[in-house]
Amino acid sequence: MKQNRFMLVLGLLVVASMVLAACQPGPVATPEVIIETVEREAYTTPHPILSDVRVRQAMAYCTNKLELVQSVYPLAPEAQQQELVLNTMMRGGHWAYAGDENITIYPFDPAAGAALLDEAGWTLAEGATVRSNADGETLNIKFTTTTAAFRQTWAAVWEQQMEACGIDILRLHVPASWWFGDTTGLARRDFELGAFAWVGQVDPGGVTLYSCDQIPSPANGWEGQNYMGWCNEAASTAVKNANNTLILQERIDNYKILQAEFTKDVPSIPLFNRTETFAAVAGLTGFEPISGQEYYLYDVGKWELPGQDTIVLGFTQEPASLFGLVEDAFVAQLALYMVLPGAITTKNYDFQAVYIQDFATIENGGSVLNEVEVKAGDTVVDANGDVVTLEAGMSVKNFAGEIVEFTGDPIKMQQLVSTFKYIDGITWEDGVPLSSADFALSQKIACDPESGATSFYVCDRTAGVVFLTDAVGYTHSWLPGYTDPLYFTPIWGTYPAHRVLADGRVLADVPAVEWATLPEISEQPIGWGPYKLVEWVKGEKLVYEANPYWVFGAPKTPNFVIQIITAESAEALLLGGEVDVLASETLAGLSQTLADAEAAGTIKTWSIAGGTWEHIDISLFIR
Amino acid sequence: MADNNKKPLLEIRNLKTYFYTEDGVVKAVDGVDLEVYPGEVLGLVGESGCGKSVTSLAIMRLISKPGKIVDGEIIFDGRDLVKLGEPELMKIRGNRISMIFQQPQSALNPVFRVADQIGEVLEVHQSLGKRAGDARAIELLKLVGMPDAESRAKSFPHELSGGQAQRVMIAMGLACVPDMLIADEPTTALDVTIQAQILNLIRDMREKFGSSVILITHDLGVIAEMAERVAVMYAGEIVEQADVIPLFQKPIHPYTKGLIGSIPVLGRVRDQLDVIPGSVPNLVNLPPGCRFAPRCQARKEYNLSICTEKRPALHDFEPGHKVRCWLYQDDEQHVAPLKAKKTAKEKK
Amino acid sequence: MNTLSQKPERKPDLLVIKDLVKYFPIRGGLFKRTKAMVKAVDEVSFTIREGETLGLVGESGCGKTTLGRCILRLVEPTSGSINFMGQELTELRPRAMKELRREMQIIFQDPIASLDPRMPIGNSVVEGLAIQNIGTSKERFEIAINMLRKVGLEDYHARRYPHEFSGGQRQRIGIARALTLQPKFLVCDEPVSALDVSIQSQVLNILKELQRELGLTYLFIAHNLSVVEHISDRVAVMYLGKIVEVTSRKELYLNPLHPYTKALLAAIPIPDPTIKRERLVLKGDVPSPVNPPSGCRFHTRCPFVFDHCSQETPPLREVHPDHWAACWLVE
Amino acid sequence: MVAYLVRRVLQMILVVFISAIASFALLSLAPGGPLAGLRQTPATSRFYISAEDIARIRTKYDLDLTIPVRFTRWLIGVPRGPLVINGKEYFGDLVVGCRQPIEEEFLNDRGKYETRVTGCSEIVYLRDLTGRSASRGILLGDFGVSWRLLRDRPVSDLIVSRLPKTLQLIGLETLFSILIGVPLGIYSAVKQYSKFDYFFTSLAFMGSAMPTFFFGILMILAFSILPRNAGLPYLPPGLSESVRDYTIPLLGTITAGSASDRVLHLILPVSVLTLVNVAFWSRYIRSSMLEVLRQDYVRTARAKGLRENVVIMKHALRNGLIPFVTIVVFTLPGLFSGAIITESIFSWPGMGRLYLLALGDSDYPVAMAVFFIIAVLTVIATLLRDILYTVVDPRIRLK
Amino acid sequence: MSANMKVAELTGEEITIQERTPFQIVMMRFRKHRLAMAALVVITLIFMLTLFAPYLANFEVTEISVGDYFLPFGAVDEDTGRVHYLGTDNIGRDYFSRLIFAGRVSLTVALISVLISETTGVIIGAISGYYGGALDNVLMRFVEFMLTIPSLPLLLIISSMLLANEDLIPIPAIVLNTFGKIMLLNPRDTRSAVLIIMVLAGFGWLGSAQLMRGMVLQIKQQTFVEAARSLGASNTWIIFKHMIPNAMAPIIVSASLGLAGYVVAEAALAFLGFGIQDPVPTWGNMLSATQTFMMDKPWLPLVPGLPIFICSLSFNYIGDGLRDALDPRLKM
Repeated sequence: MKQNRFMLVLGLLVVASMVLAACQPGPVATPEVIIETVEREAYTTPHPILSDVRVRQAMAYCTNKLELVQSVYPLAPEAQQQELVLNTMMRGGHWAYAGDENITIYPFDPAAGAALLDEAGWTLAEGATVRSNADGETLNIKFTTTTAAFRQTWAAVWEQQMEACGIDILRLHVPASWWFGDTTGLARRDFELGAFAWVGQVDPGGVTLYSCDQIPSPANGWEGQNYMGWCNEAASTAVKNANNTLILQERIDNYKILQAEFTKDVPSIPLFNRTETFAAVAGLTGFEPISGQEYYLYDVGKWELPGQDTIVLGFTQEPASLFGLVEDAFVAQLALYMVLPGAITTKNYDFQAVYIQDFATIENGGSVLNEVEVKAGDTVVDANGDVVTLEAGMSVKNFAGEIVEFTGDPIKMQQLVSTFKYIDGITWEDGVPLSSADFALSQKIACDPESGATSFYVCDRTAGVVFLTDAVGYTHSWLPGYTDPLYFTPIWGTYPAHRVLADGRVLADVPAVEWATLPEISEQPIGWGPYKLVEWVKGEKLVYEANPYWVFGAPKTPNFVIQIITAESAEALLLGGEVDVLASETLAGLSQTLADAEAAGTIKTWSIAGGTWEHIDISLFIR
Repeated sequence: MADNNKKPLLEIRNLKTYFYTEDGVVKAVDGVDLEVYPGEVLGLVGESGCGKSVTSLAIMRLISKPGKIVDGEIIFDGRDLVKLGEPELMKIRGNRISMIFQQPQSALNPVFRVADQIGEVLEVHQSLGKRAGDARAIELLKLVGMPDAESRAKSFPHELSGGQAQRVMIAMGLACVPDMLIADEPTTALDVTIQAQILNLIRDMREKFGSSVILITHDLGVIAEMAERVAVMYAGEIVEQADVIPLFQKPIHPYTKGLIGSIPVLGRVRDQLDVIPGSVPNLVNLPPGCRFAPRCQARKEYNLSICTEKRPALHDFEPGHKVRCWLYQDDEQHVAPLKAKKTAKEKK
Repeated sequence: MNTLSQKPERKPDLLVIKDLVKYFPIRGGLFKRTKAMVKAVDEVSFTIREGETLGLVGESGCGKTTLGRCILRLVEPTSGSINFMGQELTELRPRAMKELRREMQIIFQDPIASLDPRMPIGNSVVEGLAIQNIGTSKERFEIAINMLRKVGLEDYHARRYPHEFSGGQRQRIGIARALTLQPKFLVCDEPVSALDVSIQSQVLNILKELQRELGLTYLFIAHNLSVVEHISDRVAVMYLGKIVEVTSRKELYLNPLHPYTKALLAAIPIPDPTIKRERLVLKGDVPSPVNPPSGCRFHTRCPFVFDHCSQETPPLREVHPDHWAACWLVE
Repeated sequence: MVAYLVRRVLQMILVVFISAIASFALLSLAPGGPLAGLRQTPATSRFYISAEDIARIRTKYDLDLTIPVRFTRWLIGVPRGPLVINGKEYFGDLVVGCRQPIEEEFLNDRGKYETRVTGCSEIVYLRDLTGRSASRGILLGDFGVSWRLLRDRPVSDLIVSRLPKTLQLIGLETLFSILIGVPLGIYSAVKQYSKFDYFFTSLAFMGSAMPTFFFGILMILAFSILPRNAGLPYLPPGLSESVRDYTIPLLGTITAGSASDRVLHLILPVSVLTLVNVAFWSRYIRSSMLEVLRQDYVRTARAKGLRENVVIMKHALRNGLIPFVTIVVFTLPGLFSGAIITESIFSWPGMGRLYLLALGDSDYPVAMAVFFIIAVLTVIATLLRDILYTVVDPRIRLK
Repeated sequence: MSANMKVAELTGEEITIQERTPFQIVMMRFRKHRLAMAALVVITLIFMLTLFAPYLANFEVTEISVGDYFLPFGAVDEDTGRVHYLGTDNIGRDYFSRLIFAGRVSLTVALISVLISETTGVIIGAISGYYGGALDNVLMRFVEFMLTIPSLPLLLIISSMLLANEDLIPIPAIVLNTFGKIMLLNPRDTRSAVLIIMVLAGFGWLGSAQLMRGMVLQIKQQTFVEAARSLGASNTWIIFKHMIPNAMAPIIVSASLGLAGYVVAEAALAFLGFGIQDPVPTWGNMLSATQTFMMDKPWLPLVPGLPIFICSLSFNYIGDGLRDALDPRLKM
């Protein structure tokens, strides 16, 4: 009896508290006990240790990057190890690399580091292993990174390198879900030293990483990726300019300024490029991973394995959806690439047209910079790169390329217009030829706020799109004042506008809000690439078959399977013959097992320098 | 009462059953000689740990690890049970010798119905089918005075009272009309009024079936009422054996005397009870000589040293009255103080 | 031989029990409501006089143990009054009860279970003193040693653990423990029924001797009528939660009034093969105390039952001086 | 009995409810979610995540609502909008969340700066929920949509895709470990302290002491990679079936997806799990049999003249299995939850891996669904156990 | 007969059972369990190794010999002449030194977790079982509820939460310092170990609480408890003087089995990436860090795997031996 009454009361209490809580306007609730309100702005108070550039430079000197590379890629040839080391945010051979003479290079030089630390007041007392300053504070700094084995490895080595210089590193390995969380870790700048990797892009970009207005803070709603809090006016301007012009030399010059400032200030220590390791069974031909080309499937139509009519590619992560607008995970892009390949490739960091007739460059006339007159109330992109409704007092870039203040009088601005024409003969896997309507549908969905798309950056900067009737393609007009460094590459994808769904509707008529959950989009997309997706057994595999209508003829291997595996079993499955190809998203690096197997002739491996680069960000302000 | 000319049904000679424990060898039964004649009730009396239950289990050959029959023979109906193999034993157990235990409720398997458990015996020994077994089980239950036998046959042991469960055990024991029934403390766990019922039942059944009964108990009252012949056990051996009336009227072993003197008897109020000082010896480290010697008052009285040196043998004090005591037995250097008296008396 | 029970003057009452009731609820149903009651002790009244031994006899499940526990408030009685030395026990607060516990103690049936196996027996014996905060630890230990000697154990035994003792010795330790607090009144709950016959007499003798020496009062609970007869001055017979007869032991043996008492007396095997008695063997089992029979609770097994028995409960009446019985047959 | 069952079911509902609260609260506190990592994609000229984008995603996944509101929407699918009675709206302006919180900095008592939400620039009112998609509630079997693993599509799809494989693996493992463990347990109980007993007790201990992950990898090496390299018959190192035909020496060509293919793939993971769990079952049966063999009724059975194996297999085993039967039902939640580590090692597409992925990827609707179902199954198993007790043990009646 | 027998005369020869304290008996029985004795010897050895780690290790835990990756057993450091008894790991750290220091952490984690969880379990179980009623109901329903939750997934969630957010549970510096001293770690590095202890113990106490409650319910039936009450003992007195000492036997057994469980649990958490993180070496994270080398350098995962296995096995054997030695059914 007692027990039941108690249980009843307990239950009622729980319900009551939930009802009460539900009625409470949660987020508006007053904060809890506050000892002291802010007297100095957080994020603007310099870090007592790290705001001193000498300390940062010393750390750079004390870092033996080659050793770090060796610790994680012990099997790579020395030349490649050397090549992986980064001095700035760009690898040596990049077109935007400023050149050794234009940046400050910090070779491994503990003596130089020690000298700088001494100078900064951090001296090594007799017999001590950790430096301290005049106030008796010791030089210990928190270093945060993920729990990934890869980072645990080099972090351990780096910790020891710092120790040798008398810097005490408190290493914290935290779960990625926290470190990369939306309101935790990096996003809230909750670190002193923090390591992670930026995924390299074909274009250096960098505005959100290095400009002053991209420092996340409560004030700006945590926008931006400048987690260091690095604000160097010259660098900030340079990186914006570099991304606001189509003239290559101008870009190179601006990036030079950025890199010079970056290496001088050391807000972040670039360490090394990651390698991308691929392994495949020995007999596989046509598979040729190349630097710069993210999509190693670019030539999948040419892959061939003697004696087998199926090629199996192992993925450790399963695509979450094949609807590219909501899912941007690399595996999903790869799985989709099989049926809807990119129009271009970027082998060796260069652009090659595949499914388009030509790049829409200004030089070949594919793109033009039109002169347009804008007036107050027009939507343009201002000098900062933001979409604005023009009002007096705003600064914009005029047609001549000068930044001027808009006075209210109409002004002439540049408008970029590009035309993309696809090659003839592209046919959907059901035999219907690709048409401009397919691009129109793609553009419509991508810009529909209901579609679930993550970013509307392009849509917001689009003035208008005209779909061609004489050819398959479209003409895209950007907002006045907007320049896209990659303007010459296609913008919109394709969706089979003609496709009839299981419920009898035509795809073009389906409202955008339904797309994310539409099986014909998220799970069974049709395409015009080398393969068509036949079946997706969830949790196990994606089964592809050769697309007979592929514009380049039939692919060499009739069947293709993407097998979902676990990282723990990946190598065993390759050696056990269950999968044929493992790619960089699965292999952290070349292992002895793989090297041995390669020596034994059963498999073949590739290790190429990837675009993803490891670095240590230094928080310049205390939190 | 025992007719010595009759051939005994069961004859135990020098039975030794030891338990090999981590504390040492427990000599639970150490040289027991006993015979049971057809149709008689033999009472086996003694305090806990004296080896009476082990003796009964040894007869059934149910001594399990770490116990072992190390010596002696148990001749039942001309065959030595100690030497028999398991298949032959199985034909004897439950069929020719059956046993009932002290805790009737825990001796019945809790998950089988009463009738099935009785029927099982018949199934094994008389190849009775399930239905015939059930019918016979009900019959047997009626025979042992189980109220409402038909429905009780279908119940589970936990649904029975202690007395009813013991009736079931008896029915099970008698199912194959055994030559011998061993009742190991059959009433100890029961209330007095129920005990009276069960004792009556055993007596009735013995008359009906003519089986011999070995009644094991520590209660001298039960022995006096039930047994025809009595064997008194102490520390693994039999110290005195006689017909029931001589044993109670004229006990001769100091232990038996003490035992009888120490129990309060209804209607005979005494201010103090007799006491046997000390307690039962540890069966691992038995005293040399007579096992009762350390507690024996008579030993002190007569100042006998042999008692602590040499083990006395079980010998006839009178025909049919055996005792194991130096008071009544001579040895080369020792003259039994009481034996002389007796013979002297007799001569008169 | 017996001098105690024949003293003419009636001693003052030490313990007066009136209408003592103890029901144990049985819960069941959706809300675990009390569905039935186990009527373990049902309106029991009796008195124990100073220095005497009252024997309480009955079969298992008749409530005699519960009654003993109720008196010590080891079990909270449901209702009724327990008057001990003029104090109403049922109304005492815990602190006062703790004080009073020095005056009344209990000896248990199972000597093994009643001693903490992880405690040297010396500690077990002084535990009462320690709990009651009497004396220094040294004094306590001395008292304990004295007690152990009194029950026939040696000083050095105090360091040993219960498993090193035989059953009789353990029971003596139990007695020593109960006596360290120097109580006036002792509930002996079947103190000898778990013991071997030869040991039983040792313990019974000790109990008697201690009573004589310390002037103790006993409530001696047992199922063995001969033991009860031996030790008691007066005997109460219990059946299914009710007392059916109370009288002096002599009277009880010579002139039992209640049919149940008669049956009990008859059922006891006499260790004398020459005596052949007329047996009064009761039929059937003791009914369940959950739903005791109506009227006289014994009527289901009574050989002399008549209609009235099942209709009305016979009261416990003083049939002869100092001889109480609850039966419709005795008028 | 009926009253008992009703009471138990009421208790179960309460337990399930509390466990729902617990799992929801726990996972709401856990870091990560659909937004995690978004800011880790470096902004490019064509892809940029703005605060507005974040807010939109928060709205899409109900993250802008207060936790109690999210909880009730997850549990029973309400509130879906203001209360409408006779066409009139009630509680329309009840605050249920915040789309754009205002954050401020405070110095806390540990001398650290802390960001706290101090206000809201865009409050979500109850009426704003109208038209927003919501699940029917987990209590009605709608587990909502996945955040990451199967973005925007039903969690139930994911579970349905993994469940059969886990049932296969765990079902077989349970079956085998019981089939092997029980006789072993009986035998070692009967032959207590024999060489056999020592041997199997040791083996059982080793089985339970061996970490699965370690054991699994050893097995792959020993039965798959090494024999395959040596040209001997081998077992597939992982996956639940091959995608194409393969040849194993002596066995010949195995057709992908055929029954023999599936069986071959099952052998290694099932063996690993079986070896570990045989230990558990045999130990369990051994101790329960030892307990039973001590009982008086076993002696009675022997005294009846029954053959020793009848005594063991009928009288002892029937009682020895009572605790066993009741613990067997607790494999029920296991059938659903799978084996996290073994599934990882053998690339087995089962529930355990799904759960691990869901946690690793912060796909909390999936994690919560799995968690919730396991809790419900455990509660059901508890009830089943109690009912089974009455079936196998006549002494027990439910009250 | 001699009715005036004096009770005091009855003594002398009476103590026939050998004088042994319960502890001696347990030890005597335990010694008979040969495997348990062997396990005890092995465990003692391992404990000694870890206890004297600072003297035995010829390298520091974090000391990296650059380039000396995957050195074989017994390799000699060229510069200093020190021997890598078990070679080096993938970044050139001495494997033997790491192993024994890791053992120190792993065993401390297991021991402390057991200590905390058993103490909590004993107290809660004793209170619950002794007082019964509504309190018991609430506590046991809670325990049962917690046990319905699959523990590994929950461990994963909680450890991921705790490891990430330092402020979620602030740990007093004194705790960190003490544990740091035990494990020979920098106090601040100790945090992850302390958190894992909390997580493990947070779930571990449930079983021992149930066990303890069962024991208490059983002991409550024993008359010596009633005897104590009749002497006027308070509840606290009874719980601490009678209940807990008498219930210790199975608790000790469960603790030793628990040790085995915690050693493996710590490793499993590490394997799944939610355990104690790298600057702190544990067998679990050494194993998880090197399990990728299983195929080509099997000794790397084997070396930390083996002590996990051996410890788990030994604790199991010791538990088994203790169970036999403490079995109340065997006569005391």
